[in-house]
Amino acid sequence: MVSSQDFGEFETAWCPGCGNFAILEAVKRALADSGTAPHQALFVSGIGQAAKSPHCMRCNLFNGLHGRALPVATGAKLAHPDLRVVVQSGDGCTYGEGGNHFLAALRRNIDLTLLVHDNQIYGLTKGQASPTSSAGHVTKAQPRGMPSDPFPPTAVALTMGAGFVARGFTGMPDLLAETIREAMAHTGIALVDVLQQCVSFNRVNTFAWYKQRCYELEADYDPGDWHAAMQRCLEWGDSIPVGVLYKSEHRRPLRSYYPFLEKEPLYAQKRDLDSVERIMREFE
Amino acid sequence: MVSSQDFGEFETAWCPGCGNFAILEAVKRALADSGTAPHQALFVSGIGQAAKSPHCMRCNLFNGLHGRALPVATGAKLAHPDLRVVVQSGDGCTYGEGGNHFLAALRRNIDLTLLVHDNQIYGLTKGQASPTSSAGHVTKAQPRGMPSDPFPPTAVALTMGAGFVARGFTGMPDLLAETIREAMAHTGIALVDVLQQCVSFNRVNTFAWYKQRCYELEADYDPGDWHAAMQRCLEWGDSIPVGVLYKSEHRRPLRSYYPFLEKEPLYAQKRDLDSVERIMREFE
Amino acid sequence: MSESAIQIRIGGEAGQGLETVGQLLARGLVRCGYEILVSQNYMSRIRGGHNFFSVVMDNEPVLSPASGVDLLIAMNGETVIRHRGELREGGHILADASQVEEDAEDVLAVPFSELVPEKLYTNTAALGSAAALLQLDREIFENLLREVLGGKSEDAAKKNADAFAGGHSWILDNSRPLQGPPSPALQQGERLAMSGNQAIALGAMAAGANFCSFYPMTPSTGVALNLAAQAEELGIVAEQAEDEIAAVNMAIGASFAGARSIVPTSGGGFSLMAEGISLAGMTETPLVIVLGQRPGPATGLPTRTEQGDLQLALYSGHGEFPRAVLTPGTPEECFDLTYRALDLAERSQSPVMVLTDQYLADSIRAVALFSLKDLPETTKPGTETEKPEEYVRYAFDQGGVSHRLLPGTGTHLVVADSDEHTPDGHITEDLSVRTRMVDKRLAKRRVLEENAVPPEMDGPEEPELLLLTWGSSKGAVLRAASDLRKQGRSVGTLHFRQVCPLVPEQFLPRLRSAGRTVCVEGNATGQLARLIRQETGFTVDRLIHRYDGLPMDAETIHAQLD
Amino acid sequence: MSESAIQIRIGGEAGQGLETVGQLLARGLVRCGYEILVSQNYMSRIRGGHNFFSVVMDNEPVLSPASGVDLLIAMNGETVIRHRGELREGGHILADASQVEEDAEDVLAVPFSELVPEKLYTNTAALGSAAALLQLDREIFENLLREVLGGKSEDAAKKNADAFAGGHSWILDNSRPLQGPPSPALQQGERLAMSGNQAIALGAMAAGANFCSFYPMTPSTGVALNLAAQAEELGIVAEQAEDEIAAVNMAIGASFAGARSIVPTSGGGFSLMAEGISLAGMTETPLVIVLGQRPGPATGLPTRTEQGDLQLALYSGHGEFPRAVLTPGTPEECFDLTYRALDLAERSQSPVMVLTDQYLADSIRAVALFSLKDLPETTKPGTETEKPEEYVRYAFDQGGVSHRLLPGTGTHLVVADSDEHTPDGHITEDLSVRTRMVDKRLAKRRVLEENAVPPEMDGPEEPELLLLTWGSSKGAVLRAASDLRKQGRSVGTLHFRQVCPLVPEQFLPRLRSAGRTVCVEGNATGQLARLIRQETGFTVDRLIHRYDGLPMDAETIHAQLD
Ligand SMILES: Cc1ncc(C[n+]2csc(CCOP(=O)(O)OP(=O)(O)O)c2C)c(N)n1
Ligand SMILES: Cc1ncc(C[n+]2csc(CCOP(=O)(O)OP(=O)(O)O)c2C)c(N)n1
Ligand code: SF4
Ligand code: SF4
Ligand SMILES: [Mg+2]
Ligand SMILES: [Mg+2]
Repeated sequence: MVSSQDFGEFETAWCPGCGNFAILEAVKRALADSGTAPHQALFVSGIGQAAKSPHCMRCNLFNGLHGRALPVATGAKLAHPDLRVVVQSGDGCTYGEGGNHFLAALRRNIDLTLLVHDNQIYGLTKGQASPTSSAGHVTKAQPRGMPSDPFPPTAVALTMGAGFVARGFTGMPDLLAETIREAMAHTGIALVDVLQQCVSFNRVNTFAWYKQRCYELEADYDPGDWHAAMQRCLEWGDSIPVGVLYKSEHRRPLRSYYPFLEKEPLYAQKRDLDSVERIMREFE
Repeated sequence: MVSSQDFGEFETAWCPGCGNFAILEAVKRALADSGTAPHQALFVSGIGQAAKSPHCMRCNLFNGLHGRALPVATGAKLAHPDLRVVVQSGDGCTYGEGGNHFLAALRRNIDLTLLVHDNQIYGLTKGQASPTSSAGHVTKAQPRGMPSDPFPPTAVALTMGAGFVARGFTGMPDLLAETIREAMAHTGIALVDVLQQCVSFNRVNTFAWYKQRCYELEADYDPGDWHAAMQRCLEWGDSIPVGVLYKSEHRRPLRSYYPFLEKEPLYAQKRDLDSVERIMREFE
Repeated sequence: MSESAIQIRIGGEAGQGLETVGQLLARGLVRCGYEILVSQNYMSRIRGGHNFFSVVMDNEPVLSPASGVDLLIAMNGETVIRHRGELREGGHILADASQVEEDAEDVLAVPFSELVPEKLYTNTAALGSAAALLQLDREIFENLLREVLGGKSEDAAKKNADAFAGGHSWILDNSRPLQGPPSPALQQGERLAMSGNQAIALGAMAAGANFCSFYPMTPSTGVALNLAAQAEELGIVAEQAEDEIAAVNMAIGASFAGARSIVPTSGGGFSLMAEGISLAGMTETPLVIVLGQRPGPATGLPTRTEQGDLQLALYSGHGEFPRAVLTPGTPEECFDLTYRALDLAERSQSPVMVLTDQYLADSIRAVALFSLKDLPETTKPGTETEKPEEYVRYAFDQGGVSHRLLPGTGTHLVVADSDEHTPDGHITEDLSVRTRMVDKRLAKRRVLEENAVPPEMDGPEEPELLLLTWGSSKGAVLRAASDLRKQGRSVGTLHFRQVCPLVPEQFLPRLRSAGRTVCVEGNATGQLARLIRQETGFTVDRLIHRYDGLPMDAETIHAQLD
Repeated sequence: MSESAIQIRIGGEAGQGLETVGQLLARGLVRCGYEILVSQNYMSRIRGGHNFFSVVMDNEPVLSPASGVDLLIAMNGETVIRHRGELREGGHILADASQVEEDAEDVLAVPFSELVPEKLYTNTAALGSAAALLQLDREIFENLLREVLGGKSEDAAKKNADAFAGGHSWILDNSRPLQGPPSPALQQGERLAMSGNQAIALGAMAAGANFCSFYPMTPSTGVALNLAAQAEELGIVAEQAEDEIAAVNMAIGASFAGARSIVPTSGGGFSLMAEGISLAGMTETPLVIVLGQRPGPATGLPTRTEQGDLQLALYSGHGEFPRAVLTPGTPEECFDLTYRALDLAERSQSPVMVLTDQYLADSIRAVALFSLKDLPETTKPGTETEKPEEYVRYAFDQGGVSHRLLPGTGTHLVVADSDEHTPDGHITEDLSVRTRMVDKRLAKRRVLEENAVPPEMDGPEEPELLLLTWGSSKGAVLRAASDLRKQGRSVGTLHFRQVCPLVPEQFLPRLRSAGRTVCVEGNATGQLARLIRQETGFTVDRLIHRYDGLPMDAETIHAQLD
């Protein structure tokens, strides 16, 4: 039995009151609930406040570049499919710098959990707009207010054919832990976009702002209905649905394209010089 | 009066029978029909067969890097808003290497026409799968068939809030010219994804394959209905709707964030040393 | 730095308003007539941790960061613990009584909580106490407070004034002023308190930069924010890009269409711009990139300093094309060289890099007002031609730099291409054209050489010891040289404000005339020293370096020289 | 190249199956016992344009491309027009009668349309004619045709055989064989006809590479396609990435998790990988990148050749960290050095670059069968440790190269970080740890130096003239040196197979002992010459270079030497 404590307690570098604390706890619980021991998990993160999360727990970790967590995770998962791979990073990292990898990972349907700490702001660099910042949001970098509409992560994931699309909120910690657990159990890519307060730089989308608007999806909500899911993904403003918005296992994960991966991970496969010899002789 | 001939006739480097020829003609007609003279248009392209198009007509041209046409065009349009800016490149260039810029340009709602020659393949590099290649498509780079579902450009554009989303087909040249003309007339970003045969490398989605499936949107189709548009964007397989799928001018184009651009383009604005002096003295 | 110079250190957690105190103290000191060097030392976090400002005040220019603290302003207990050891003989600790327990003779435990209307104003009260201890002109600070913090609301202005007064009075009532702070320097005309980043932004504005595309990255974000703040007044498009690749390509597009572009970034972002730099080289589009260095590789130490990206700036981007790399060492040089970079990029139709680093970008010094009226005119692209039909963008017959017209400003057509191209800009595979185009592009190196800023020399003609350096290590070198001269040694200095292209005649005689040459750099591998050998064959005798994330200082030079 | 060597040129449009003829001719010649050099010259287009293959056949190794044509196989009229001028005394033109009008004495106008069952088979018929003209063993070609083109269908096999026979007989009936083709070389055991790209892929397979992430880019796509073709049999993940940034980061992730990764690209893609290279440096993750150079900057000339990215490979990526850059000059070296690169990357836990160029990547030569059994074992990461709780990824006490364990292979935890980190891999801002970590990473340079491949020397000990070079210019240099020696001159050569790290003891004495040194490079600025001066202070006397998109050849060297 794995317990939440197995993942340890560490000092963090976050502001008191930051939403990252709640997400960190939820992740540990989800790991424990799914029976994943620290050494069985590989976390891959980018750069930002969110991306520091896995440093605050016991796990295998590759903390890479800003925006580039997904390709690193893709490589690692293909090399070693037994690892439970979780990508954890911020909204700026994932949807901004990393936007192209977000699209590609969804298409690839690589088998991993993508956890986005969505505080609708660039936290670590002190408060510029992120792709999910609301239109009109004023920052030092956008002194006349953000001119564009926000990037809609769940709707785009759905449009791209993702098989698991969910939204979390740090103010609903039990639901969050359960959603993450479910995401980990999904085969293929699973997106959990977590609404998270940034107490230092996002004075628009505060904890209270989210609290007022977030509601849990009804018990009879059917996450298998794509069109209903699209409706909920686009629902934003006065009310924001939270939970598993869409779920389906109709798509093959990328791994099935490489049948030999079913046998053993790449590091364990023996170099086959006889085959190389045969291939070489094709050039005779 | 501008006529199609004003844009000249040039030698091309394309294979006989390539769909690029039809697109080139349609573009010239659309320019002429919209009264745009060669020196009033700026074409920005990336790298690929499609990206060579503007070399084959008289216009201002910045032929940039693979995948990076949109940011170049964004900079140019902001600097010189009077230019009619058209971005022309391939599916690989725009949705593959350039995926992040595609998302960002849609969000920015920069005022330009985005013309994608979508042959569902990497032509210039000899036939690897592109993001829009169908699942199962066998190439030398994907010898066991493309493992992912294709990228759905029009559906993603719609999800991202684009105000003009259209599909064209080289086998419907009049409709194509008219669609491009309409796209140019739109304020904000306008996507025209043009289905185009690649006679050398795409043996799956041939001209006949498209011809069999493409149909023109009904005369009474309402391009103002987002949900209906989504339905049509996702319609793919036995029948493929062609024409303006969605149209709405509800979003402000980016330019409105920079009110001084309404006065004059950047090159014409005078350096204001009095203001600089005042700003300097803020540091006293 | 004179004997009477004083170092003040203000420490506390991120989020305690240290930056405000630091900036106000800096500006106040400058207004009082002092020379200053204010350097920031912060962790990569928003709250908590341990950050500090170091403020050296003196009556002569402060060249190098220095060790030793005379007045430690501790906003929390940790500051006392961490910095007590650095306190010099006769130094004082000014601490918040509610935060520190210590009760030593040198500790002034000020009951800030009793002196301020709200906790938020503790930093202003600390400023008041410091001003009193240092015997600074009270009125100057009161005015400054009003100007800077008064804008928000009447209420805030009043509370700040009260807090300042509270802190000030408490010192007057309970302590004696600090022994021997330097007396203000003689009046030297109007001055500014300015950091490297601010000076870069100002230099860009003065040169008419009107397009700044950027992706936030420490330590360069400030350049973009300074420009964004003035966007409306000056007509500057300051656009946050989706990534650095977009930032550089946007700037190229804008430049092509007539904007004057500048792109601030740091090492990681600069790495991503490599292909774009090559594009600017091939299309001959003016491009200025400000590379604010920080310790690498990869994410490294995001909020610290290093001079580790010189070679990156010299060679990034594939293929061969000319470029310039400017390396300012002070805020004044940041202003001048940024101004120059924007002109040079247009003049040579090439990419130009301005290299700073976190230390230079963030540290504030007193600088004389820039004389904007006396700035030379800058080069401009053309908008018209007599024979528009005959215009070709990359004409061969103009000595490398072809006439650059903007698109859409007449009936001429402008065609630029990232492929190898004919003079009219169209893609070609004619291999004889290829050779001529390569030669044409490389010929622009002459323009760059003619405009090269020579290294700055100081000291005797034929020094026994020559210290050479580049960029932000300048001050430390000047200081170390001056120290050594006081000891009677014959020491010269050579500061490279531009490292590419290098023009050997500008410095090789000096290198050769020196008894011993020592290169001082803030990196591990000695990148300037290698470059000099590559370009001239001259081997520098020794390397003095530092790569722990802190700026080069005179003490490090002395320690490694021995 | 001997006196009797013959140059065959096959020209036509893209899309006419030139590549097939070229490849078959190459393999057939090798099977017949000849030495060959087959180089490709193609435009950046799929149909039309003008492409050609040059095939030198000889009875001794063919080192350099050469001018002059003995047999021109013209698949279209343009080929005759373009290449007629290169025809040597006694040369012949073999042309498709339906495509050429010319009726000169030296033109053999073969009525291919009458000889082939379908137009598609014209290229096979041309091959038949060529084989007859060159008096090549017919059976060898018939077998080859069956092996290569027979797989598709019975029908196709038959039609190819018929076309070959048609072309062959026509020559026997209507012409005499060519004057003096070289006789086959003495048997040297089994041999392969192999290009640089193929040799790289084979070397990678032999070294157990099992992860190749790539984004297509000429001239390196072939490396990935060769690996993808064997993916199932060898268990290789060959994943086409969304862009080059993804490609390099995927490879790093895969490597971290235990794969052996290789990433092929060209200059533009390599530029985009700069930040990833820095990440490999910081996280100490093995990474091999194959950089197939083509003329830049930017898109440049996509299908031509150049050696212009040496400095890019040396310095790309921000911050300071060790790396190796290998520069093979022949297919054999491509195989050996790729094998070595994959081992070295793991052994040094660093990025290793293999530089080729379009010429080397695409040109086919006869090489002896590689003895796979004799290859040295390669270094492997660990999977287990006795005390999993105590494992730290970046331990200081192991001389730079810390023990690398894979994640998920035991209960130990592996933490890798792009920020500066403590030995256990966690982010730190402790500046004394910083210094130690920089030292630890840079200490790996020793491992790289110990494993450095020395430059290959040839010729007298103290030559009057020393030609030095790197990468694909090797053959041209060897050939030029041999020509000069025949003229009685004392000429030595020095070929750098590795340019980073350079170990001066390996070559400086030779440079110093030469009368005159000339560096031969396929670029405009002399990048190796500059590097040598940077690393040793030694100034090369002269530069011979070429940057028109074509490979270096002996004739260019002779012309520039005079
Ligand atoms: C290539 C690159 N560009 C920029 C940065 C600077 N940077 C670090 S974190 C960050 C934004 C973080 O925002 P987000 O991903 O939303 O994370 P948060 O801090 O809000 O959790 C940026 C721009 C970087 N480290 N690397
Ligand atoms: C950075 C970079 N990566 C890769 C390439 C090679 N490349 C040139 S065109 C192309 C694909 C073109 O496909 P697409 O955009 O669909 O255009 P098409 O040729 O099909 O019209 C690629 C991968 C490049 N030029 N630059
Ligand atoms: S800045 Fe915002 S996101 Fe970062 S730690 Fe503080 S509250 Fe959290
Ligand atoms: S390869 Fe395909 S896309 Fe390219 S020119 Fe030929 S048909 Fe057109
Ligand atoms: Mg964020
Ligand atoms: Mg395409």
